[in-house]
Amino acid sequence: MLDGRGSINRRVGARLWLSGGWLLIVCLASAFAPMIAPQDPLAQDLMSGQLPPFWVHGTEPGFWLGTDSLGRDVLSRIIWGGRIALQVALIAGTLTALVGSTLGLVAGFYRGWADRIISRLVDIWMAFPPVLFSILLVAVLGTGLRSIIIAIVVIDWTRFARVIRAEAMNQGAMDYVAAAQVAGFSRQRTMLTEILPNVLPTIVALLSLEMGIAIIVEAILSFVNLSISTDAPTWGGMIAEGRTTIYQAWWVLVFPLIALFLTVLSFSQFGEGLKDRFDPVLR
Amino acid sequence: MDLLARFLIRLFSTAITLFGVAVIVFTVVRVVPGNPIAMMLPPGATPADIVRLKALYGLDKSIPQQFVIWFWGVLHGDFGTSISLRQPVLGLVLGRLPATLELATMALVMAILIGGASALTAVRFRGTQIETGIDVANGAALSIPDFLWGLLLIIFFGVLIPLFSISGRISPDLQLNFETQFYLIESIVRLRFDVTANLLAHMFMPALALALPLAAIIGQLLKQSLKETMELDYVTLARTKGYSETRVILREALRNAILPTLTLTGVQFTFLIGGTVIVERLFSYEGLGNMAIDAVVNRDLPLIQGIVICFAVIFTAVNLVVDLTYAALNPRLRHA
Amino acid sequence: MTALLEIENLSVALKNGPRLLRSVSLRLDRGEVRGLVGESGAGKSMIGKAVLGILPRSAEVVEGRILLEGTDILTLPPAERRRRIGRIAALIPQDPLTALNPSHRIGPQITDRLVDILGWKREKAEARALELLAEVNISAPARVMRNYPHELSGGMRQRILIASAFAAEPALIIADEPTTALDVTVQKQILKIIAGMQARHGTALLFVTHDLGVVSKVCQSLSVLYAGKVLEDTQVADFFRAPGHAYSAALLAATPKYTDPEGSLMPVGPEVLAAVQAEVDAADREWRHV
Amino acid sequence: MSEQSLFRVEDLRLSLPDLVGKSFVGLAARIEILRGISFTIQRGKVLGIVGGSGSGKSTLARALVRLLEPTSGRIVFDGQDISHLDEQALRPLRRRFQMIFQDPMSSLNPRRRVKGIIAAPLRLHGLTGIDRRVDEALDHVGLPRGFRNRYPHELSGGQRQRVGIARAIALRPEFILADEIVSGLDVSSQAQVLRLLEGLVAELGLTLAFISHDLSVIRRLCDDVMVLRAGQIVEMAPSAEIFAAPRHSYTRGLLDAIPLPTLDQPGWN
Repeated sequence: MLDGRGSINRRVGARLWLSGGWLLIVCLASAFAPMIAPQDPLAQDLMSGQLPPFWVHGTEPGFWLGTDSLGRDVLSRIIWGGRIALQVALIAGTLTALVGSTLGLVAGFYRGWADRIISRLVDIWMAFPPVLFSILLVAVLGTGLRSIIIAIVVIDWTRFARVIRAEAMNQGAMDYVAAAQVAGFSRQRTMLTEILPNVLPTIVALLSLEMGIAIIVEAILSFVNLSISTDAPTWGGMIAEGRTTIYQAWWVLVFPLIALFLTVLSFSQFGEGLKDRFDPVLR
Repeated sequence: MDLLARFLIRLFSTAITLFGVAVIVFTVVRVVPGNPIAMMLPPGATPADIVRLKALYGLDKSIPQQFVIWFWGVLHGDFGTSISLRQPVLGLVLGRLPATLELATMALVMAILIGGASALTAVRFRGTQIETGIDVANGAALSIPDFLWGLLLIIFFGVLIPLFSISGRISPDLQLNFETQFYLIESIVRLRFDVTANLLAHMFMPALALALPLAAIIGQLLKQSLKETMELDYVTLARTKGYSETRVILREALRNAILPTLTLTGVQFTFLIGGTVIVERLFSYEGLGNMAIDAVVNRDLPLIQGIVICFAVIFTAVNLVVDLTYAALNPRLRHA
Repeated sequence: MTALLEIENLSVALKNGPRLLRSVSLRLDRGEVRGLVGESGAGKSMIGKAVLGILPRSAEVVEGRILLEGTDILTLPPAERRRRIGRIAALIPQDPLTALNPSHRIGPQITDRLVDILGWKREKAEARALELLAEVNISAPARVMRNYPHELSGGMRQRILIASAFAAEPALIIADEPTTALDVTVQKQILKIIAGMQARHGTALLFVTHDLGVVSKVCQSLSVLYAGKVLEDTQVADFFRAPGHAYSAALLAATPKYTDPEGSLMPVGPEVLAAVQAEVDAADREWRHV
Repeated sequence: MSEQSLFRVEDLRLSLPDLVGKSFVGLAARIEILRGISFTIQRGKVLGIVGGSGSGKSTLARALVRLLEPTSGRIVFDGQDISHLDEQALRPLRRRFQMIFQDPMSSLNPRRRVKGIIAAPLRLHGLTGIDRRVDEALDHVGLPRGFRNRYPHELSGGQRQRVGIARAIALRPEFILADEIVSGLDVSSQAQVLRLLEGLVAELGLTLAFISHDLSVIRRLCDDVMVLRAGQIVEMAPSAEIFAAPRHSYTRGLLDAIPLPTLDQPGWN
């Protein structure tokens, strides 16, 4: 453990800065989408369909990353699609973390019947294929941002509940919890002021991971045509379209895929990086 | 005795879980706003036709009543009739299941091979650049889900270097009248290795997409667990006896390090099977998952229920097997 | 006559870090029992690890020689070094609960070195193992050979580890705090068994411990360590009459002794610690200079 | 009478679920850890509780400060039966009996600074002048006041154990239970912590129960010694008496097995 400490820190640093940098770019681009996007993401022009990106022969100025079959600007659609992706990531991720962590904390710390009920629910949830479950839920709830968010929270709370329950159980067995009891703290207070700070780094890392997952779920739902609405620019929708024209216009698939790839990777690496960087116990 | 007791208790618990799944899926699909009957009606159908069809599919009764009728049927092996395909659900599910099982098993094998090899290599060369490299690769593989891997593979091996087919389970021009739905196994048994190769070429990318995240998890867990085991006194003791490092890893550490990895691999394998739903869609692979999405799109309630229950049975069976394997491999439990 | 083990000027350091062993020299003759004493961080276990070639990966030998039966093992190629150490030396580890592989039966864990490294026939090795188990007072050794570690008590397991260490008739055994994890009554039995085996087999013993009480019972000579530096190298009989270093004396006075409640459990004075630390710093300056 | 004895324990029994045998059968078998223990602790005295592994000494410790609830029998603290009080009812009493734990790494919350660890119980019990009390506690255990802002992982083992002691004495309790508090320490820190505790008992007029697996460390500190085996009291007597002439053969065996740092100990050749 003692050797290579410096190189690990350097690696953690690079990871944190690179992923954080990309996420910042995505955030800014989404926030200022109306100003940045060179074209109207919904404007169709069948005359300039499947234009290649700027460095390929046969392109038209203003369409940096080319156009799709309907002549819509790929770059503009990626920028606007980022807005939806980020909304889903932030709202769904946070809600999932809140619901799942609370249940996990209660189950792991209080044990007893609360644990039995929550664990049984987790068991049942784990027996559902998550992707199918989310598709089913959105089909039931109807398409739209709200449905997607609800579907993600309903499906993914178990990720937090399982991990946080185990963590809370580990922490609950530590003597500092007994020390709090000897001092006279109530169970609830002990959970909030002693256990919670110790599981918080895990929650933060999971939250960041969950944001990436939420974006993927949204993309999957768009891919099977169940996301927001058919013409709204979403990365998943673009990918679904690009998949069908992959041999004629690869850029329709590749560019949104790169955006999705980098964002998902960044979210997961950012969370791990944060945890390694700001956990006083690990440092 | 202990193993048997353990098995029975787990079986009971599994039954409760499956019942819970049945209740939830039944309730959720009943709330589907789209009217499945409307889709089936020919133009100009009368209200009487609607009533007749509703009665045929039992949709005129209350939800609890419907549940009892359906559940009673399920207990007798009758999962109802698909609304969109007009065939018994059980037959449809069993017809598609082998394709998904072959895919998932192939993916599991790939994941174990890749993950196991990377863990052993990383531990053998721990503290060197090789370990760092494997860590970085695992970290990346882990944070990219199967859906994205599928797309990346399509671009690399389907378009840039077109080595493999990007859609379907088998080339349509290959004529072979299969007796079973287990094409891969059957082609091997019948010594039609050209067919086997064709099947594998179709399976390679979806299986790899599913395998990579699991491989990364196995790689990381096994490495961690091996490294911890390698610090234990019995491993140190074996070193002082004169065994080589590789021998110490394989003989002393591996078996004990596998146990903690095994449990988590079981859970992760169920995630992998869940991932077949979208990966099959991506590669137009004719398995259960692909059919499931069609069923949702068509609001085919009996079929959705049947498929979800089928997945749930597979998941709980996987967990049960893992649990029993763990008990069987753990000397503490075996000889308690 | 050449010593069985001769360590000359051995320094072990963390990679790019401070030294853990500071130019340690010590000598062990055949049949001698030497205690290595010090508090945590004194480097007493590190010496044994260096001899057995099991230093942690974060540490490396930066200077010195380890002569085992006259050969510097540090200059041997790895495979040959492993075999040589495996033939001449053995380890009795600290924690009997983690020192036996939970997924192997006891029998193979005693005979493996004999069969795999020394090339004995399996039957001969098993007969030898049975003999040794009887020698460490295990009744029904044949049954114990078929047991898994978790089926046995801590004291039992430690006796098995002792038997296993003596199996190949090594010339040198390194006992790394072999009784620290045990209850005091079990400790006494184990110490007596180790002492008895040592006497009968004529094995040299390097006994690593933090407990001067234990040293007084099993060792003939001892080295006192502080921060990886040997402060004193003496005979047990002389040491307990009059320790030769202020720090050793303070350590002895801090050791509990219920027969002398007023004169034992004396905290080590800050001036003693400052003096010994100054000694270590001076050695470091000199070492860097060279 | 109740003036004199701070703790009175009568036929204390306690069983816990058997975690080893359990694991998958829903109803766990219970094993009786404490099997009928009766004793009193006099105000201002130091009682040593000694036993090997599995003797139940730690369970007894946790029952005394009501981290565990007795299965039967009574624990009377200063005339009040606390055997089955709930947390609410115990809270005002908690301030009066405190505990120091064996493993300071586990008993100090890794994410709190030293001052937070010591101050939290003070705030809970509504004490004023928290800062001053924290400093005083640090002074008492011989830690520099500058340590207030450190995290536990920035301290050495001996220093961590002092923080544990500071936390316990800051509340100015009447009774402190020390559970194996020197067993993880080096000989020199062990001697220091024991001397420190000895001084605190005298200075603050504490009543102390000192749990240890090692008879040799408690000779100086304790007025009385209780020897436990398998959840029962083997022998309880004044310290000097038990070390000079143990009545029970088990105690005798324990004493004889301690390797003294001398050359001429009988029974060791």
